[in-house]
Amino acid sequence: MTTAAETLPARPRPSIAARVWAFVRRHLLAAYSVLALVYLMLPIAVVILFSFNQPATQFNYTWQQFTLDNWTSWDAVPGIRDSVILSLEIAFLSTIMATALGTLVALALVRHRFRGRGPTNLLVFLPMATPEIVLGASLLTLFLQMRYPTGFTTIFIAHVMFIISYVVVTVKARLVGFDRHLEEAAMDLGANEWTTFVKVTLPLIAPAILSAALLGFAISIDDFVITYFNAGSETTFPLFVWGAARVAVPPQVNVVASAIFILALAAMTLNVLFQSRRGRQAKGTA
Amino acid sequence: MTFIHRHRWLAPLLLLAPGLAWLAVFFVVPLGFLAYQSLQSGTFEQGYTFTWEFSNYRDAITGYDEQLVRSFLYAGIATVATLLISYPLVYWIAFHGGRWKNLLLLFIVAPFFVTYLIRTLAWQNILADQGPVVGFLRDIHVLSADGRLLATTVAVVSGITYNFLPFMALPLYVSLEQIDARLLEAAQDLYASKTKAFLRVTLPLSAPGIVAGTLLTFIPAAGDFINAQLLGTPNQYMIGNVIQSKFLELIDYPAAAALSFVLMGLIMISLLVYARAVGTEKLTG
Amino acid sequence: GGDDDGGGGGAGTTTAELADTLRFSNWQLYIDRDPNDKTKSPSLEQFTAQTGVKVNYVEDVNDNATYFGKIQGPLSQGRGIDRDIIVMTDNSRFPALLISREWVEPLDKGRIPNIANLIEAQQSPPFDPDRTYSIPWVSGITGIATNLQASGGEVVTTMQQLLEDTKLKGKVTLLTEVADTMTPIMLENGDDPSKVTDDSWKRAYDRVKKAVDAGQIRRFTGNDYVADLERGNIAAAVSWSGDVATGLAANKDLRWNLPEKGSDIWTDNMFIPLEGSVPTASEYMNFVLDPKIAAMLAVGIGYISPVKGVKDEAVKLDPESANNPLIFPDDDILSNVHQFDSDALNNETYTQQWQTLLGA
Amino acid sequence: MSATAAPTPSVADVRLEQVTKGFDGVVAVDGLSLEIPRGSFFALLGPSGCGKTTTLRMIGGFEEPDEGAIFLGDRPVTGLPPHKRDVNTVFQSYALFPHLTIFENIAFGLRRKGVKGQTLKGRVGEILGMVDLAGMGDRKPRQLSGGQQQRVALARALVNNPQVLLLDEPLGALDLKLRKQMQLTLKQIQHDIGITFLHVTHDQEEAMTMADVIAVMNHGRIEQLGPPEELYETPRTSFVARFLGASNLLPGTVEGQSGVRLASGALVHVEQELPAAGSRVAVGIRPEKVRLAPSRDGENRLSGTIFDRSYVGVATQYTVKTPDGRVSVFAQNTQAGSGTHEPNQAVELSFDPGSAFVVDLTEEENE
Amino acid sequence: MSATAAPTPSVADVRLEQVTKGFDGVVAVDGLSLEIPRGSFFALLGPSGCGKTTTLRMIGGFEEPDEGAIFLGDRPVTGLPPHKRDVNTVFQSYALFPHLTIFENIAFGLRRKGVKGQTLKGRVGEILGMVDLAGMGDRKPRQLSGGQQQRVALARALVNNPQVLLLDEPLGALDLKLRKQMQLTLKQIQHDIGITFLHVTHDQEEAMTMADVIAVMNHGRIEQLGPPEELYETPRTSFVARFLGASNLLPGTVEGQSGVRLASGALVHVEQELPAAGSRVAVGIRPEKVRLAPSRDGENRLSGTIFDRSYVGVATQYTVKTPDGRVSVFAQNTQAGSGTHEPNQAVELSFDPGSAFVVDLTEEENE
Ligand SMILES: Nc1ncnc2c1ncn2[C@@H]1O[C@H](COP(=O)(O)OP(=O)(O)OP(=O)(O)O)[C@@H](O)[C@H]1O
Ligand SMILES: Nc1ncnc2c1ncn2[C@@H]1O[C@H](COP(=O)(O)OP(=O)(O)OP(=O)(O)O)[C@@H](O)[C@H]1O
Ligand SMILES: [Mg+2]
Ligand SMILES: [Mg+2]
Repeated sequence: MTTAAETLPARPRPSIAARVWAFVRRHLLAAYSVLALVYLMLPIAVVILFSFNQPATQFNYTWQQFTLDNWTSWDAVPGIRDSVILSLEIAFLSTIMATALGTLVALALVRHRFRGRGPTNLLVFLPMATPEIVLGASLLTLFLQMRYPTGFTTIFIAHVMFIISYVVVTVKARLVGFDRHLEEAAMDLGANEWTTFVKVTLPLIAPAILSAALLGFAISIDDFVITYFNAGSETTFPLFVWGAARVAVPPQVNVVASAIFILALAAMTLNVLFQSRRGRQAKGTA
Repeated sequence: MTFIHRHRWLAPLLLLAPGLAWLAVFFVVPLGFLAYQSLQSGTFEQGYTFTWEFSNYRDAITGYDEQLVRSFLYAGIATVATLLISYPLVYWIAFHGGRWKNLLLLFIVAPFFVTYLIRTLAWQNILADQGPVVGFLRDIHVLSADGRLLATTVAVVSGITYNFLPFMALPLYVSLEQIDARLLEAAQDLYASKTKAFLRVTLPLSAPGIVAGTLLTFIPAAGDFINAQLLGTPNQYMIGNVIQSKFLELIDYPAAAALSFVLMGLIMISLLVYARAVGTEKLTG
Repeated sequence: GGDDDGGGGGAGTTTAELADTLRFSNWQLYIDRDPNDKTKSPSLEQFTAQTGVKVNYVEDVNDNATYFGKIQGPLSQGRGIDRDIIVMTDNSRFPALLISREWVEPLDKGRIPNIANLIEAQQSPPFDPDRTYSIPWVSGITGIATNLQASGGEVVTTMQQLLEDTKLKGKVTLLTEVADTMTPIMLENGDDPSKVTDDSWKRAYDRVKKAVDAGQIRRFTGNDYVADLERGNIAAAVSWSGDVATGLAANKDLRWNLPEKGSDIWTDNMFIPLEGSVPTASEYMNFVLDPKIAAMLAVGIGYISPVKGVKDEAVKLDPESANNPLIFPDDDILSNVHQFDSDALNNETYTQQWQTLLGA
Repeated sequence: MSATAAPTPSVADVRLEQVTKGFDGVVAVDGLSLEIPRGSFFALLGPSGCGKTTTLRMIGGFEEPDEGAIFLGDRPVTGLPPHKRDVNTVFQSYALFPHLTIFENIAFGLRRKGVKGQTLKGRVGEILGMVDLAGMGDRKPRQLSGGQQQRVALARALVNNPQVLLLDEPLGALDLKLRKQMQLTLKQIQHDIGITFLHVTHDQEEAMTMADVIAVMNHGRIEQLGPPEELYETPRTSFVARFLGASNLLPGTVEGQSGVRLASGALVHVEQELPAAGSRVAVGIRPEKVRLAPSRDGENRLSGTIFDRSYVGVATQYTVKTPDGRVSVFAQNTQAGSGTHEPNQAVELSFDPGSAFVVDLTEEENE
Repeated sequence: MSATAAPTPSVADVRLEQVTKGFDGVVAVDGLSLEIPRGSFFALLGPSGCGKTTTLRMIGGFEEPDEGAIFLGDRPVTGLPPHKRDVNTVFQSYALFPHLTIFENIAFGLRRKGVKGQTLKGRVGEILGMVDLAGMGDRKPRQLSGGQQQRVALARALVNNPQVLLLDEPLGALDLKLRKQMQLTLKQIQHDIGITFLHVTHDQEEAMTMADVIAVMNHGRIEQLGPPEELYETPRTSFVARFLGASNLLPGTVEGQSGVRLASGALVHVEQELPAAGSRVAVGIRPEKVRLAPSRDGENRLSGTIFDRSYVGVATQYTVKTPDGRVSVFAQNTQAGSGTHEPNQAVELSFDPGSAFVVDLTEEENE
């Protein structure tokens, strides 16, 4: 049988065919996926591209020539600066608030068996199952009935309200895979509930919380409908765009959009790296 | 803290209280007010008074059946489209993405980070009558010489499809990513070709993702009005457009409120039907 | 209304009562801009220089209905809207509403000597016969704009072409403002737009509806028709005169015509919403009624000024636009434009029908 | 019965009194009483699902008993949270903190007690040496092999030198070779530092080689408790007889003190004293105590034919068909070659009355 | 070398020729040649990471060899996708389809082959009975215990009665008792249906009790191949000697055919023929073949003192300190009581030259 090495038969025919076919098929899928990704990226590319355009008229549709002016003087359009600042303020505050509240709810849902988990889950799920326009409208009704003036506060309230659910879902998903023994081990080693939470639970679910926060931020800064109903005389960036779209969207709008996009992407990338590192760590003891 | 330890049943309450309170006050209560308002009668000029005006609902349905049907039709088509577009892509990422997985995933969520309106405006620009896309389609005679995409149903539906694609793709990815590759090997070991293995194992196991994705896509799509507004014409207007204008322009609160509830109601009904089909636990997950 | 926003109010004569900021909501592209720095407005800066009152100028009026919808909430509760001046069009039902609801403060005429500069046509509009609550901002004429490329070289001059010429199918937009669209149609129908009857309304309405159902009409728009027209997505649009002066000037393929059978003229008016600072607002209104300033505005935004003697000032600023008939219309234009019936604007049934036509 | 069975040692380090714990319906631990002598290596042995972990978790403070009391030393600890109990646990899954280095993992408990600086370094370094992981302090858990992680878990618990160390199948996740090796290490360490070990396992061999005292659990109760030898040589129930090593159990009836009459009619003598005549019993004999040879006088004998032979290297295992059922015989391979007897060969089996034991079946059947 | 060692059977069911497989740098399988006789129970035994699973996966078609060829029967299958190969695998993780009932899990393969209706029901029911899970058909996998799931995995593979059944540590996840029991079941089933089993394990006892032929793998190569007895009694390398059961290896130098001179100077005789005089070797002797008693004539003898004694029920294990290192002795407990000798007692060890073996260290040291 040691001699078998010399008499090795040539690779049988069908296998080659099979291999080729498999190859083709795998790459068909790949090709399709690339196309799909292009489709996803196309509008974004357009937006970014035209942020460098120097339109002849007030209309930024046809490519004229490359310029950086729009970036250097991104706030050269009346109102845009305030709207961006407002959007950021709202996004930050509501994200922090919603993440805090949502994380606690998620913890309760995953960690504790208590009566009324069903209803709780439902209450968390419903806002996501309600069209934005209804959320916005009903909130507006509330504020009208309460004779509460719409403005910054009402936008904040609204955003927290619809971000919470997303936070809960995101954090919950990650918590499910969390090894309870780690916390027990901590308590076993003399840490009380609080120390355990700070030293063990928090560091381990931090990535989950972080990505939940990122998601929340994205949703908040992107929201038009609900804000449209409850903004009063305030103007967030999406509202500004809406207004601008009535006449002509200046390239500066593309600039801001591109900037938000790039920053968000950067944040996500960092988070992803962070995640995968944590992921590997978690597996270490799993 | 030892206190907590002794009264464990308290812990969940303390954790839940703030979040649920917020949802109760700013989600449930407003719906109550909306319901209240939907039963008022009167005009903007004379003001509105609560009179159990159930006819508002009848009027809402009879008066805007067109837009209602459209909303659910468009949302339905768009949902199916997102599924068809994103499934192969996500599948590829989950199973062939290797160490690029997370990066590729970023591409899928990327649209999230460009303001919804601007995304849509970008499409407005891409699909413009004088734009390259229409030009190309005219050249290959998919469109007639004076045919157009903008301000058509196609534009609106594809707008919705694009805007909600990530909502479908992400849950899909999660469920696909969790599938143990060894199950597929087992299937092939049991004489299932790659295709069969996909149909019999991968697909059923990704069902939860499909369910979640469908919900996250269909519901907001049914209530959307931006796409119809920016990419369509009055003939594409959806129920969202009506609610929006009744609320903010005509200030016809009762009608708007009634419409909102009709929309909600129809969505809930379709959810229940759907739940029947796929099992409830998958919905509230 | 209350004066409790620190803006002060009622009659007064000293600048002491002026608020330090004037909060001004206006339509987009509706103020003169420094060509070098679009964030600056010469006229506003001059106002600040003269009175020491800074101006917080917000372009958040997109169309009458939406803006009214936005502000009516607080106003209906007797609360202010953080604005001292808002601008609304007289061919909508809202100016009348604002006044009848007492949602606007009476002007401090004592601070507005320049009111004398108003042209006759503007001295007593039906909704505010003796200008107790309002001062006109500018006026505009509704016409038909054509993009020759998209229309195949044909210039559109009649509503008949617009509504029935199949060559333009799907490449036509009308304006959401009922008056702007209906006036020229009624005129073509031989009806009097200033005295709308159910029959004349029906005749006009049916024509529009027919066009809509036939897919002739692409959209009903506010200013946003400009973009579509400029890009050639649409061939012809019911259009406001000033937009030509501003947006369309650059594009050589664009033409603007007054419909052959005539069209409507409208005026945007400044109001002081509840709790607005009456003295400050009045000061500003007086300021813009000064021919010099009025000329700056007229030339800057390309609309018709309600102030006497503007043309002479305009010549000094910019001779070319001084000869622009859209900004300084000659008599045969003026004789061919009419005001839409204000009662018709408040007619519930008409409004309902119109809204359903708009698709919402 | 388990209560009375427990030996009453000088000092008890852990004491359970009539502890009962159920999970929604399922009774996990059922009126269990137990005393664990100070400094002993105590093994809790039982099949999966018998309640071992639950018992451990109650001692650790992660579960509260539904009934009964738990004492550490003389101090009742019921209701005390885990971090207030002077016991430490080595979890089956190790539960190492993935975000902390090995050093910080081990230092965790000490830091909670406020140990700092050099003292801390010293203590941790020392223990790292003991489980020979010196120099690994800076790694993260995921960078260690299973066996190493296991030793870290051990060190993390030991460094606090607790009154009692609880180990829940600490070797369960290791492969055979590593397990054997860790068994020695553990035994060694316990011997050196002399604190009480409560070791949960379902591997009887592990329990026998390591423990001073073994408690065999079944269905949340303790079936028998005692030193390994006692349990092995004289199991009191058929469960213990079967669970602790292999046993041949030959059913029969007691005939006075003379012996037990088997089903086949054969009479076997047993030195151990017998229950009342007529009561149903099983005579137990360990495979290694059965000889495949004619009986010398005084020995019991059975005859049968060899049904199966299996070679396991160290020994050859025969299964012999007899009128009283199959009897398995363990014959050490003192010579090369797979044993002396062939399948289907007729053989005589003999065993010494002294090495046989008796299990009373009556009470078991009543259960 | 493994090749020559392989018995040349009538028909080979699986044949590997010079198969090599690497994963980005790591060589998992290294020029491995192998023949698995039809109908045999073949065990692939080796430490973790030695390439067992990889070998199996190549036969199953889940990996393609970098070099070499694989034959099922006489048919080369290299490049053939798994579903075209008439082999079935029982995965270590079971890999049961969570969304399908037990019945559907088992029916999966048959349905692919187009079996339907009553035939299907019949086949599945039959196999369910065989692994006694009758009546469990409607459950979902997660509703079964580990052992039951394991049997389902087995049934799912067997029901297709493939030419060869591949088992990758099928019992790895089960606890000891269950494992022993499943070993019998497996052996029984293989005996009944008589198809070829290729069983991967790292548990040497498992391999010995179950397999007809064992191949011991190390570092992707086969160290030795043969029937259990041959491997156990005459291991050719110290790795095999150690991995397959316990061994005492006493280093020394060959002195002609007369015997081996140990480090201590003692001369031991070995029946097995020796390598050239002067070559470094180790004399191997299994613990159970060492007697704690003065040597009879012709026997080798060593003397030392008892260092440790450990009672494991079936036997007592002694560790004896000798000039040539520690020697462990396995003494069956033929009587009640934990053996005869006390720690620190001076003893004489003796063993028969026939039961000793020799491992040539020179070539190993060259590696
Ligand atoms: N948290 C729990 N909820 C419900 N039932 C539980 C819980 N923990 C344990 N049980 C049940 O209690 C019984 C005893 O469980 P326990 O874990 O103590 O057994 P064990 O002896 O540790 O088993 P193993 O050897 O498999 O670890 C089992 O029937 C188990 O199903
Ligand atoms: N997919 C893979 N990618 C990279 N390396 C691999 C892969 N599969 C196996 N290896 C490497 O190949 C070697 C053999 O792996 P294999 O799984 O065959 O060992 P094994 O004998 O099955 O071990 P175990 O008994 O632990 O299952 C190991 O070093 C392993 O790290
Ligand atoms: Mg346990
Ligand atoms: Mg393996």
